[in-house]
Amino acid sequence: MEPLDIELDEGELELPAEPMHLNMGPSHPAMHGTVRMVLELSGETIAKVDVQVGYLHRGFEKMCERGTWAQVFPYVDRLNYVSPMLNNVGYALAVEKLCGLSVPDRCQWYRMALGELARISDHLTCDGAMAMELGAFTPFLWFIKAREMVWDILEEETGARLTHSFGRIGGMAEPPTPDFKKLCLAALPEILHIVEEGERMLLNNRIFLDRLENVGPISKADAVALGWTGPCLRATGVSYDIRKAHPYLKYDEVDFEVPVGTRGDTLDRFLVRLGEIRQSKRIIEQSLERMADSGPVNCDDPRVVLPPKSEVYTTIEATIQHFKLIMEGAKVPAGEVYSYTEAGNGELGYYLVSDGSGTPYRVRIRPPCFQIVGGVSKLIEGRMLADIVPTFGSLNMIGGECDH
Amino acid sequence: MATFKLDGKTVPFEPGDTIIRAADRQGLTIPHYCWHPGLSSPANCRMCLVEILPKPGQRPLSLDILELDAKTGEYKPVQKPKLQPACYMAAADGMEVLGDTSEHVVKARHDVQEFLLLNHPVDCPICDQSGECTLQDYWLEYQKTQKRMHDEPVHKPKGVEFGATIVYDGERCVMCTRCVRFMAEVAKDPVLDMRERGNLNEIFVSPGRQLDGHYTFMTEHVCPVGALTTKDFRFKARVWFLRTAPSVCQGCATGCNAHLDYDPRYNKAYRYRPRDNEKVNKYWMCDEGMLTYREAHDGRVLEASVDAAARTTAQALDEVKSLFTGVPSDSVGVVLSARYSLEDNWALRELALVLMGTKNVYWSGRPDGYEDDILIHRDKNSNTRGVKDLAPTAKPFQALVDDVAARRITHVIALGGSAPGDASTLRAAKLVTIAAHRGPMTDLATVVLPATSWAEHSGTYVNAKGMRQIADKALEPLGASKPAWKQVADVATALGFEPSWVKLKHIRGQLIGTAAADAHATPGPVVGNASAE
Amino acid sequence: MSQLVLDKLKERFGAAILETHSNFGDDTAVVDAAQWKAIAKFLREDPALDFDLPVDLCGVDYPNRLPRMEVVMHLYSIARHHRVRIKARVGDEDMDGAELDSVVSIWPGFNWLEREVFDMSGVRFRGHPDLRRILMYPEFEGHPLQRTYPADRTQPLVPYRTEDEAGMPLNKLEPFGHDEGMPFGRVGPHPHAEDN
Amino acid sequence: MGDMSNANRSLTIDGSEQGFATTKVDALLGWARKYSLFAYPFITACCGMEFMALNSPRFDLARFGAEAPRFSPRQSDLLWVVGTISQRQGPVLKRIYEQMMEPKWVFAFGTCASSGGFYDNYTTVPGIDKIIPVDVYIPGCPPRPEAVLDGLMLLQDKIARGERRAGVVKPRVDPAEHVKELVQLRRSANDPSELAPGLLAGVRK
Repeated sequence: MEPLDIELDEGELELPAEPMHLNMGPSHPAMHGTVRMVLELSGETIAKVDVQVGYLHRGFEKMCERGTWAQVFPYVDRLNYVSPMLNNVGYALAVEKLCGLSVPDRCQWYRMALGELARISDHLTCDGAMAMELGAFTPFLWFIKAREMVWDILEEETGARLTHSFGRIGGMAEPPTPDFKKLCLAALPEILHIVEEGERMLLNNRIFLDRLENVGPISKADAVALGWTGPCLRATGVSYDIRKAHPYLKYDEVDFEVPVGTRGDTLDRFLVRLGEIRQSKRIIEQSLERMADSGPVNCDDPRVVLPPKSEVYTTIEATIQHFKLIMEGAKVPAGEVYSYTEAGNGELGYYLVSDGSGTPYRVRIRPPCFQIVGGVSKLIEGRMLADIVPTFGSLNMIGGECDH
Repeated sequence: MATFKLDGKTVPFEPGDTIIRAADRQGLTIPHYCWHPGLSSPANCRMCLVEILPKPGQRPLSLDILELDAKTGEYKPVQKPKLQPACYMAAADGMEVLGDTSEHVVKARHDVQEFLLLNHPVDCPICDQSGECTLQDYWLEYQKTQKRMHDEPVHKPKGVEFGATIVYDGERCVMCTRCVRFMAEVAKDPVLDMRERGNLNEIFVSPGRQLDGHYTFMTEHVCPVGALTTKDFRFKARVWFLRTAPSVCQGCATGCNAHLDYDPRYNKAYRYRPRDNEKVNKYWMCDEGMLTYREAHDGRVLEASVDAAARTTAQALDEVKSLFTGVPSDSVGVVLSARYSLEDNWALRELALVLMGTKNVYWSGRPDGYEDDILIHRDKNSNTRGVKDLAPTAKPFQALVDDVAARRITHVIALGGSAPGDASTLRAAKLVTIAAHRGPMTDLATVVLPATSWAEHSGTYVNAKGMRQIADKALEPLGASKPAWKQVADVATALGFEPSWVKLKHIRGQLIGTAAADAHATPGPVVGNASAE
Repeated sequence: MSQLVLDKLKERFGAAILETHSNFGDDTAVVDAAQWKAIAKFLREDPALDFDLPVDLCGVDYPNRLPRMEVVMHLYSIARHHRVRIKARVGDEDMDGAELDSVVSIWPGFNWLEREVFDMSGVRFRGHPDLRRILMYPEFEGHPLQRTYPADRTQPLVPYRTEDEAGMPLNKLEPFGHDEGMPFGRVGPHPHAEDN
Repeated sequence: MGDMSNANRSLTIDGSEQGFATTKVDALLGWARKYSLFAYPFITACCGMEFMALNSPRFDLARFGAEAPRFSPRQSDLLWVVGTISQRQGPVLKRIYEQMMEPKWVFAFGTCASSGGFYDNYTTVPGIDKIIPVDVYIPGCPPRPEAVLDGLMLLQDKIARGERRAGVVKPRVDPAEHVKELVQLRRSANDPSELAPGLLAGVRK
């Protein structure tokens, strides 16, 4: 039947209304349980908004100061818990930069493949959840189904579905399993298929589009000045992707594009993520191609890499090495370093300060979505109440990361 | 002053210095097992080998060796410089010494370390030394390679009892002979020696003898590895859970500097380690002293009591009040203690002379005991000199006994549980004792107030040489105990006076300038909270 | 990557640039806290520098240094592809005088970050639009990322249930004891500083 | 109580054998309630990801009649506390729990909710049971969906039996049960007297 389309002037509908205060969250399905918005509404229009975060502040940075450098991995897992592997790799790279280590090629390809898998699951979750919050439940279920496929691979590799703690200083916990490549190559087309299905279903849906198009737009200049990075920035048309701008690992050796948007509105953010899923697929395929089937994964430096367990139990040298690394922790040379990688939400930075001991003196994380959420008020002020949900959903705010 | 160069750094030295000693004085450590600043140099661990460059125009001192060529698989003759042990080589002016910067030295250290670990058992998990073991540190610093000899290691006697205090493990031993030399050179009792040779080398006690005497713990202390362990500390704690406070031994008037190792999780002291102090105890402590850490827990007064019945501190203070109301001040005797810190004694003296205005000040302590000419002092009180400086007019304990017997003194406030002589006469007087440990004075007391031991609050002690030394706080106060100077303040308040000291720093401020306060003679940390290591 | 930034800073501000280094390729300048805003403005507006992306702002606490708190700012230029780290040291041992000029007017992105540094490290920013706590709740006292704040001192907003109410044991075994989990690689200043 | 040995039992309705009307009614109520749990997902952190997975086709919470989320506490009777609860979140959680109507049950989903996990610090509530009562603890960081389903079945069992004491999801196979075999493997010793006392203590009679 014909869609009902009545030309109405906003002015006619706008009734004079007393400003009304509305409190959204922290326990609100669209607020991811961790954000609180104190809104001042006039009618349905948002006159003023105060976004309050910190409901998931877990003292990450403080906790890092009491363990060894290696004991930080489980914590970074739980920062951006939608793509833990990217955090793992980012932190490992940061410490390695401080130690002046470089890991073997095989490990670099492995890290790329795992990282991109994590990115896929990140974007699937974000887009799926956003669709769900707009009432489209089916694509959410589909995307989660696809995510399960990714998680199956990661579980096969790391033993954990979600929080892997798989990165290590100077390598990875384990070498790739024999059929890692087979699994990925089998799963990726499936995942893409599901993504396309979901995409068709959503992007041909008038209601869905209406809720996204021209909702929560932001200009290039504003986005940059707010310190936005990642998909949200690229949706505005700024093609700043660390994988291209400052290639790390082997990203300069694979070819992939950086999908960018034009209007920087919610729809663009949605599309950029879907685009990146496709690019991640390309990257994974190339990395698998280039990754050797055998060879060392960990760099050969007894000061940071644990000895094989069998040796630990039988030879005194390995016992000593294990003891030193576990009880004292790997000694990281004194100094400070800022290392940055492209995580699911943008530039994930680690600013590490070492006093040369086995314990970090300071671990500062630069969570991409902290500043992104900082810009929310700019997006939604002056818009309708209902626009909050898609706008906020499209920012992929991750509590653990945003609130440290 | 004459100097030589070590890896390009200029090192001054005094005539007769070995390279390693001069470097050590400059804070440059050359790795070593057998060398110890307090002992002679046997140069038998070979860890401190260094390369000494020939003087200009001189032919280098070098050896012909055969080196395996990995490619051809054949040995080819090469020359390598003859390395010298830094612990034996006397420093000479203008000498050019290479340590870490010489590939030969690096290789030599690597190989020495590998040899030392050749037959070493996989003991770290059960070894008391692990965590402070030189083998572990040097492996990471100088070897870094895995085992190459996958063969049955040589087995040697384990768990040999050298005596009442020390257990020996031959497999862990690196034959540095530090223990042998310590017994011979410092303890003057050459009871240990080495037997067999090569792989079978082991330390043993002279037939018919045991490792005994007053300095057996030091053999464990000088042992760079886990070969010698004391029965006292064995399997009691893991060193990485221990924290350390700089302390002063309470065993006698020598006042040896020590590290008090304690576990903050259980608020328990585990051991003493000597704290190097050239002026007092050099690097050593005696067995009796090493064991005094136990007094932090043994025989303690942990709650207030009235007539030997437990009370809260508040009740006890009320009792004190009622005891002392209407008592003329000149029939009150105050007993300082040579076993307590200057601060505690100062507080009590203040109460006596200034607040109560009594002239009857006495001092007590433990009776004298064994002494030797190494460390052990006849006077078994840690602060006698301090108390005498603080209250020169204080009368000896016997005088108190007489005065009580003669009814000149009816009420006594005493610090410390111990008494130098028979104190039973004091039963005649009303005795209020502030003490950390049980003793005659607490048994006779009407009211006992619990005080903290030296381990639970920072205090100053003056040793026989008149040096002020601070024992830092390690443990949290046990039971209901408070620092004695606080208890004294409470007593003063209970008696209706206004004590002039509330915080430790008030008292410390007062102490400066008194005869006891020659801060410059103070070795070790002057500030209370100076952390050890 | 580019010594250029540091050179330009030095030539423009001279003595206000206290020290510089480029370890690990991170250009770093420690600047005079008084010049903080001026330098920020210069970095933003100089066409050759053009630092348009406010990356990060954080505080690093050195309790036994003076000044005590180090505020670290990371900047990036999307056009020029270069980064810089600017540091200023403020505050005495009691964090008195730990103040900086806010740079929110130059980069709105620093709005929340300055609030976070205030919240976590206790540095106050002059001229910040609204300097409130952001991660901790308003009732919270102290600044957790100062090293003198004990990691496990909680300030609950709701009173905990007692075991009698619950009728079951509630106290968990702590994952870390007082010092447990802290590797002995660093023998810290031992926990009891001289009391009173 | 509350361990899997109970949860494993086929879900008979207690009291139906004894034939007392009251027990019958209670049992009937419990039986009715346990299959129509309206959940309030109080989702804060990592565990939320697993909660999504739990609702997804593969693990399908709907099989237990517990899939319907109600984002109004007044309409829900099962509170899923999913993820770390910070001190700041505490009052919110308490308020929401108080707004729920009796009968109400609470899940502590994951280690953080159960005990604070390894966030033993200034900002984390060491276990929500410090604030509100808990019916079932589900350990895991995050717990696998299988464990959560175990917990759900445990809760259903508790509901059916009107049991309100807290239960913990334990491994289906309790390692303690296998101590004997393990030790025998290691020492080929058949009589338990040779076992170390600690191990013996672990063996359930």
